[in-house]
Amino acid sequence: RDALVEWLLRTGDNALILGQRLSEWCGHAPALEEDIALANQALDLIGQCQLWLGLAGAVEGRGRTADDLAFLRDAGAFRNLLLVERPNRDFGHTLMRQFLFDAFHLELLEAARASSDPRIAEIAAKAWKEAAYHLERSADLVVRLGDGSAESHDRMQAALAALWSFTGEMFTDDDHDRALADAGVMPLPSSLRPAWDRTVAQVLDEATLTHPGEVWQQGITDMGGGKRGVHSEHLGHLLAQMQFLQRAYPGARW
Amino acid sequence: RDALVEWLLRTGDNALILGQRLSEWCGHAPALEEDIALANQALDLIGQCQLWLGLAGAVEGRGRTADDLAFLRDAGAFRNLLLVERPNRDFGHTLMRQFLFDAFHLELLEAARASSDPRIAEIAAKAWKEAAYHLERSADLVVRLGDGSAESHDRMQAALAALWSFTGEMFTDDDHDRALADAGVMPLPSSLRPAWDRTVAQVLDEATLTHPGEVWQQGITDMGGGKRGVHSEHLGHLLAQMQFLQRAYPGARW
Amino acid sequence: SDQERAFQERIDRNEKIEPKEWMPEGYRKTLIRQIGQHAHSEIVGQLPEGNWIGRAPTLERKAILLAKVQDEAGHGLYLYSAAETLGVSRDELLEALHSGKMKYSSIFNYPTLTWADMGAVGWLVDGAAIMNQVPLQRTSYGPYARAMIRICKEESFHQRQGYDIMMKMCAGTPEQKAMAQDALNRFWYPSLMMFGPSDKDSVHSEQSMAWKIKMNTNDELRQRFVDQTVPQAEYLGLTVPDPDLRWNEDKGGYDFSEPDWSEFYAVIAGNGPCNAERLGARVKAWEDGAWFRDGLMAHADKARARRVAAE
Amino acid sequence: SDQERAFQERIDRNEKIEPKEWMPEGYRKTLIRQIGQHAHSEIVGQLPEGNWIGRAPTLERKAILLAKVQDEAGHGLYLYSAAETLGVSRDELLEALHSGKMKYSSIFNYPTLTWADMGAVGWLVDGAAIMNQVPLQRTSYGPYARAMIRICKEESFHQRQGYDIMMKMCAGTPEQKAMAQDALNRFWYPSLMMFGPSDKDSVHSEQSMAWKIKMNTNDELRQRFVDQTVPQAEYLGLTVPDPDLRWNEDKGGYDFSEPDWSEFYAVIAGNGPCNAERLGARVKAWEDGAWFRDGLMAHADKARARRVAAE
Repeated sequence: RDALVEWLLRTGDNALILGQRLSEWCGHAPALEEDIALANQALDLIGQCQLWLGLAGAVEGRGRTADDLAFLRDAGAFRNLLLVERPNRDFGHTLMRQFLFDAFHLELLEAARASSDPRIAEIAAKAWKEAAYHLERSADLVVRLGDGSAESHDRMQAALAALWSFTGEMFTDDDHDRALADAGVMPLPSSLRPAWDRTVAQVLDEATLTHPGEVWQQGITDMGGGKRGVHSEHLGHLLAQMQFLQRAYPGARW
Repeated sequence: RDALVEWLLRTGDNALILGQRLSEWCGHAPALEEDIALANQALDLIGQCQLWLGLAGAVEGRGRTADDLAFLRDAGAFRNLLLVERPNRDFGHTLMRQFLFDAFHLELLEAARASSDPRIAEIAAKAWKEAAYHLERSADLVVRLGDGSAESHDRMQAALAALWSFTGEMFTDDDHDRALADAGVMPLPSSLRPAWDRTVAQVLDEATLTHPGEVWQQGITDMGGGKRGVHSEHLGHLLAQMQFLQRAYPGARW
Repeated sequence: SDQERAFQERIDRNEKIEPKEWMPEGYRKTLIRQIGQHAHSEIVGQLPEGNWIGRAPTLERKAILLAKVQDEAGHGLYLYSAAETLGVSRDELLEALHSGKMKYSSIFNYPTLTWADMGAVGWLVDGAAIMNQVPLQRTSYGPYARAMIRICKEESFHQRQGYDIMMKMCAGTPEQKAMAQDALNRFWYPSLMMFGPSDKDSVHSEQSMAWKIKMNTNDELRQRFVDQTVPQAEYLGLTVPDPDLRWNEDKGGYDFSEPDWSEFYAVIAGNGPCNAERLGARVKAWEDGAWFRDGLMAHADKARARRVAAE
Repeated sequence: SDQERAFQERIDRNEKIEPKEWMPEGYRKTLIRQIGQHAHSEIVGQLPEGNWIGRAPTLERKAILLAKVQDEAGHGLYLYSAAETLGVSRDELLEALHSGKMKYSSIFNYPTLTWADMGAVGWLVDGAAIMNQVPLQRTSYGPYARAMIRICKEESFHQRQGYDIMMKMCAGTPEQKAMAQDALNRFWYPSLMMFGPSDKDSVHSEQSMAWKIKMNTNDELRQRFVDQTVPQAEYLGLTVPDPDLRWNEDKGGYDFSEPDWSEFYAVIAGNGPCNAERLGARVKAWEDGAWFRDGLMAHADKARARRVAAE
C-alpha cells in the first residue's frame, strides 16, 4: 500500500505542479491561441491531479482529501519530478518542458491503462486521451519552432540543453517502483524509456534540433530527486503562493 | 489609542515591507558594495520594524507581538505605503524608491523625535540616525547615476516617472492623523511635504533629472491607499512568501 | 444618400447586416471600435483573475477559474474574428491597444486583492457585462450578434460561479465574510461605471442606437443592474456601500448614488491603480512572444516552399 | 635559486611575506587561486542563504540572517582586497568566476530546502570553513593571514548562530525536528567534501604546505571536523547519516565513511543540483549591473573633468 500511495502521489503531484506552472502564463502567452491552449492543459492536469490525489488519500486511509494533500503538505512531502517544477522562463522553455514531460506522461498513462488495479486503469484511461492531445500539440510546436527561424531554433536548442539533465529522473526505479512491478500494478519506470527515447529522437530530428546525448542527470542519486522529496529551491516558493489561503485560513471552506 | 496604533502600524509596516523588498537583492546587486549596503539598510529597517510593531502590539493591548503582527496579518491589515511595496525592477528603480522614501522617512522621524509620546521619541531617535545615513547614500547615488552616463540617466528618469505617482500618499492626512496632531503626538503628514519637496527638488536638480511636476497620485482617494489597507496586487504575493513558515507551522518556535 | 436610407431601413426592419454588404463608413468604424474594445477587455480581463489562479484555495476553485479565464481568451478570439469581418486584422487591433489608441474596459484597472474579488468580479463585473451584452444579441451586425449569443451563454455561467464564491464566503468565517464585504465595497462603484457616463454626457449614443449597435442607454442599463444586484447583495447579507440607496416605489426601481465620475475619467486617462501594470503586461507578452510568432511564420514559409518544390 | 631558498627560509622562520616583497611566481599564483576561490565562495555563498531571508520565520531570525549575509559580502570584499595586493584586480577575478575558469566552494551548489538548512549551513558549512580557516590565520602571506583573523572571528559567531537554529528546531515540534534531521542528512557528506579529496589524491598539497599556504592536510582537517561535530549532533539528538561511524579508542577519533567522491567530482565539473543557477545568478547580477557601474564611472569622469576645469 505504501508503494501504491507513493505512486499516486508522484503521478498526482506531477500533474499539480506542472498545472500550476502552466497557469502562471495566464494572460502572458505570446498569442491568444497559446493562452487558451495553456489554460486548457493546466485545466486537464488539475483535473487529473484531483483524481490521483483523491485516490491517494483514499488508499492511504488517513482521511486526507485531494485538497489536503495539495495544500497542506510542505515541499519535502511532494513527490513530483524536478522537471515539472522548473521555472517557466521563456515560452520555448515552457514548451520544451511540456514536450519532454508529455512524451513520458503518455507512456506512463498507456501503461497505467493496463494496470491490474482498476482504479488506476480508470483514471488513466481518461487522462491518456488528454495527454495524447497534449503531446500532439507540444511535439508539433517543438518541430515548428525548432525548424523555424534562426532565433526560434536557438531558443529551442537552449531550452533542450537546460532541461535535458532533468529527464533521467523519470526513468529511475526504486523500491516502491519494484514493489508495484512485482505486484503487476505498474511496469518499472525504466521500461518506459525506450519508447520515450524513440519519440524524443524522432521529434528532435524533425525539429532539426541536436540531441543532447549522454549528459549528467539530476536527481538520480540515492540522496536526491523529486520522487524522493528532495526538490529544487523553486518548489518552496511555488508552494508558498499556491498554499497561501489554506495556510492563512485553516479550516475555512471556499 | 486607535490612532496611535494605526500610526505605529503604518510606520512599522513601511519599514518591514521595504526591508523585505531590499533583502530580495541579496546576492544579486550590481556591485559587492551594494550588496553590503542593501543588506545593511534592510537590517536597519527590520530592526526599526521590530520596535514599532512591538510598541503597536503593546499599545493595542491584545497580546500581539511584533512577530504576530508581521507574520499573521493578511494584506488588508497592512498599513504600509504603496510606494514601499513596489517591485524592485532594475537597480535604478530600487534606488529611486529608496531615495523618495528616505527623504520622507527622515522628515517623519525628525518630527517623531520631538513627539510628546516618549516611547515614540525614543525609537525615532535611534531610527533617525539610520535614516539620515540611508538618505545620504541614496541621494548620493541618485545624483551620480542621474548625472552619469546617458543610460544611467535615462534609467533614473524612467524610475522617477514610474514611482512619482506613489509619493502623494505619504502626505495625505486622515482622521487618525488629525487625532494624533490634535493630541500633539505627531504633526500632520501634509506638514512634512515642504521639506520633502525641497530635498527632492534639490537632489533631482543636481542629478540633472527632470522633476515630474504635477501628476495624478495613487492611493489618495477615500477608497484607496496603503495607509488604509487598500494595496496593490504585489503585497499579497510578497506576504505569501514572507509569512509561509509561520502560516504552515502555527505555534512553532524558531 | 439613397444607399444610406436603404441601409437604415434594413436596420429598422431588424435585418442583419452581413460582412460583404454595403455599410456606411461610420457604422463600420463605430463597430470596429466597439468590438475591438470588447475583445481587448476580454484579454486584459484575464490578468486580474490570473492573479489568483495560482492561489485558488481549492483544486476545484482553481479548475473553475482556469476554465473561466480560458473562456475569456476564447471570447477574445471570437470578437477579433468578428472585427476582422469588418476589414481590420487582429494584429492591427492589438497594435492599437498596445499604443494606447484603443481602450479596454476600465474595470480591469482595479486590483484583485483577495479571493473574494474572484467572487465580486464574477458577480458584479460579469453581471454588468451581461447586462450590456444581452441586448447586443439583437444588434444589427450579424457576426457581432452571433458572437454575443455565444458569449452571453458562457458569461451567465461565470456570473453564477462568481455569486457562488460570494455565497461560500458569506457563509464562511467572519474573516471570509469581511473579505466579501470589502470586495463589494471596492467593486460596487467601478461596476456602475462600466455602463459609461450618464446619458446626458454620453457621446455618439444617438447614432449608435439608430444603427442598433447600442440597444439601450447607459442609464437604463445601470438602473437595471442596480435593481438586479441589490436584492442579491441582501440575500448574501452584504451592505451595498451607498448610504443613499433606497427603493423608489414610484419608478419601481432603486434610487442610488452616482459613481465619482472624476475617478472614471482619471482611470480612462490611464491613472487607475493598475493601468500601467495591465497594459505593460500585455505589451511585454507581445514583445516577448515576437520570436515565437516569427518562428511559426518562418516554419510555415519553409513548409510552403517545400510543398512547392515537391510539386 | 638563492632567492627561492632565502624566501623559503623566511617562511620556515614564520616571517610574514608582504605585498611588495619578492615571491616565487608559483607562490603568487597559488595564493591568487586560493584567495580568489575563497572570495568567490563568500559571494556565491550569499545565494543559498539569501533564498531564505524572505521567508525567515521571525523578525529576529530575519535580522540575524541578513547580518550574516552582509558579513559574507564583507568577507568577499576583504579577500578580493587581499588578492589585489598580489596584482590581480577584483574585476579580473570576477571575470574568471563568470567564465567558469575559477571555482567557488562546491557546497554552495546544493540547495537550501527548509529553514533547518539555515541551521545546518551555519553549523556544518561554516563549521567546516572555520576548521579550514583557523590555521590559515598563521599562513605565510601577511594580508591573507590578517584577513583570516578578521573573518574567523565572524565565522565562529555565524557557526554559533547556526547551531542555535538547530537547537531550536530540535527542541521544537516533531516536524521541526524532522527538518533538522533531514538537513543534517543532506549536508553531512557535502560538508565532509569541503576539505577536498583525500591526501593521497590531492594535488599541489605538498608545495602549498611548504609555503605555509596550506597548514594541514585535507584528511587531518576532516578528521578534526568529524571529531568536533559528532558530539554536537548527539547533543542535538540527531543521527549522523553514517552507519559506520564509531569511536576509535586507539586513534582517539571517529572512524567514518568517506563521502562519495564521484559526486564531488561531478559537482566540481558543473553538475551539482544548483551549479547552473548559482553561477547564472551571479552572471546575471553582473550583466544587469553593467549600466550601474558604467554610470558611476561616467559620473566620476565628469566630476574629475569639472575639477580640472575649475583649477
